[in-house]
Amino acid sequence: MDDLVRAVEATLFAAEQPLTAEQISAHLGQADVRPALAELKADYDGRGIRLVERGRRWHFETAPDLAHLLRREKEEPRRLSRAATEVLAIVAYHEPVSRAEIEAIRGVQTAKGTLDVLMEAGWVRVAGRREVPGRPVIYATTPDFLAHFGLESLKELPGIDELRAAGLLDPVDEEMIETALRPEPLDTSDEPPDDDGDEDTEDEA
Amino acid sequence: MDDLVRAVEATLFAAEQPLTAEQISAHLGQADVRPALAELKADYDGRGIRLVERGRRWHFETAPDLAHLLRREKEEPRRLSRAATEVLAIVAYHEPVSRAEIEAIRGVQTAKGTLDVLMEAGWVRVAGRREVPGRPVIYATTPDFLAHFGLESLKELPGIDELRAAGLLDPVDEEMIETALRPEPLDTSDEPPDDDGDEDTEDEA
Amino acid sequence: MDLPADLPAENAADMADDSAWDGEERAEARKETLHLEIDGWEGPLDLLLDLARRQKVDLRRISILELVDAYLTYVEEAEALRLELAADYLVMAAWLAYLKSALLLPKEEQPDPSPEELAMRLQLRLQRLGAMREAAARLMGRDRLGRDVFARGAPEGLRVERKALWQCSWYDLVRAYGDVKVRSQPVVHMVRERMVMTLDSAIARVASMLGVSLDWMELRDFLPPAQEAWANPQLRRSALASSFVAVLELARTGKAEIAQEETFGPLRLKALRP
Repeated sequence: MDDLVRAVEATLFAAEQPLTAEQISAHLGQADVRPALAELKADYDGRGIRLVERGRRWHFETAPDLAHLLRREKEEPRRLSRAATEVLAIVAYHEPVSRAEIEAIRGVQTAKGTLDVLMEAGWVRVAGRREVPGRPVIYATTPDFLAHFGLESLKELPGIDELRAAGLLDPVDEEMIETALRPEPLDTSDEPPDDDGDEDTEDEA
Repeated sequence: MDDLVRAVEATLFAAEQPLTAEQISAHLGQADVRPALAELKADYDGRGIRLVERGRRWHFETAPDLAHLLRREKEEPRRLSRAATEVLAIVAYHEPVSRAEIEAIRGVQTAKGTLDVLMEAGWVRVAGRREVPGRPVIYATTPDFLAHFGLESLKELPGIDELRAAGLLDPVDEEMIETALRPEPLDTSDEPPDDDGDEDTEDEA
Repeated sequence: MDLPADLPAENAADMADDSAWDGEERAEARKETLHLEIDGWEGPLDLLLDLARRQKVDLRRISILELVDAYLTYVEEAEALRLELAADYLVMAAWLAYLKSALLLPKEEQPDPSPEELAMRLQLRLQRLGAMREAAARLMGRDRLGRDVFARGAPEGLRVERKALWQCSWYDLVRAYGDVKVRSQPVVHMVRERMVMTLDSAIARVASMLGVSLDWMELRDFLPPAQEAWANPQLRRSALASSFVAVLELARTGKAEIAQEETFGPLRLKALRP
């Protein structure tokens, strides 16, 4: 490789800003760098990086088709908020259900973001619109929801009578439950035994 | 050009820090990137920039023979004092090494600030404690040290094999530390009343 | 490796010092070049190394006696010039003087450890320090990142986008539904279900029984017999209350007559024929 081409390559690589041909030339003893720039541009064609000219200034950049590689997604376990858990439960027990219905059941307004989180988690989907005035969007659970909670179908969710028998319809001291059942918020070993869905997901992460 | 090679090239090009093969791999869906690294390294041989491995981390840098063209633009890195360069060399050639051992080789007490400067530069780190009485702190070099001085590993330190063969890198034994800052205790009447230089140092460490 | 090529000039000079040299000129050279720079040395070992280098031989072949003499001369001259010498210089001088005298003793009178052994150790220490000093110079002379070679000036950077992996357990889900149910149930004052005799049935019962009898009857006689379901005392109280209200109603509409002889006494009634 020609020494001038090498020098132009190194200069552009080390530069903190795009450089004009004149600036590069000033660096390299007033040599005519245009042929070198053209050669380099051709050299890098089809590689992971390329030499581009923008507004008469030259710089290296990564190939645009690889841009997605430079952003890596990292998954971090996060516990669903209380409100989101309630909304998820209501969707599961009452699906398909509109947002107004969810709010009626919960007795409080439900932030739009809460449903977004559940959809991002992949557990809730838009299941169409209800054919009533206003045509509200209705929501339902997804197969991922069943998979996460280790359910064959929604029928496996305990009914009201079972909830009552299990004491889950009694007003409870939240703090006591928290302390008794899950000293570590994310420690799945404290989960009920049939909570495989949770653990499967963690393995995938 | 192979897509994986292109992706590795773009990743290393875009990275702000040298990356290990594992880190690159994590970005690229766990692909085995070692063959791609080898291919790229060969590709860039003789060009204005080159792909180098420093302490198991990879990065692109300008070719050293072009230094004269690029240097004028850049600031000279901070000049180290003679004491600091000597301490740096001792850490690199003897690592891990305690401050008392450094002092035994140099024959003078080493100001705490000297090691601080090297640690601030990112070239030296605390590498734990030596499990001997007093548990002195021991020091070692960092990957940044290798990157800065263009060393693939400590094995590439100039002349290290010869020095080792000549026994000049043997562990500094206790006796040497004992006698580091004062002459041999042949005739006790010649002794200075205290020999605390050594012990003070250990306490500080 | 390209080590020797990129050595800086000062270090190259050091290397030359280490090569063999004509010993004849040594003493002369030393006298001329020995200068008293009190702050120039980093301790006695540093001074000794410098003096050893002036012998212009490999550090492994220096003459210890000559070195000792040079050091002692240095210290003497410093004293003559009334320069303040650090204690460790003087301690080193004392030790070197001792070493010299021991070296000059006949072999059989030499103490243990032998002065040769001590001289070797001193030599080794000088070599070690010399090696590190040389290594430092070579290290500093390398192509250094940011000085001689450069990393990319404006890297785009790799971004790690954090994506939440939502966690929720089966228990959390079911518990949450229970909580919603508990919270959203309408607040109704639910009286526990109780058997009562309604007012309507009491009126019907009292009216029909009044029609049968023409005599005064006690209110309690209108209650159902206290057996089976009607044995329940609560139900009986309800029946009594309802029947009383029924009698009042029948009296109001002119269908019955009520009489009570004393306070809390038996309440009697009979049909009033129109």
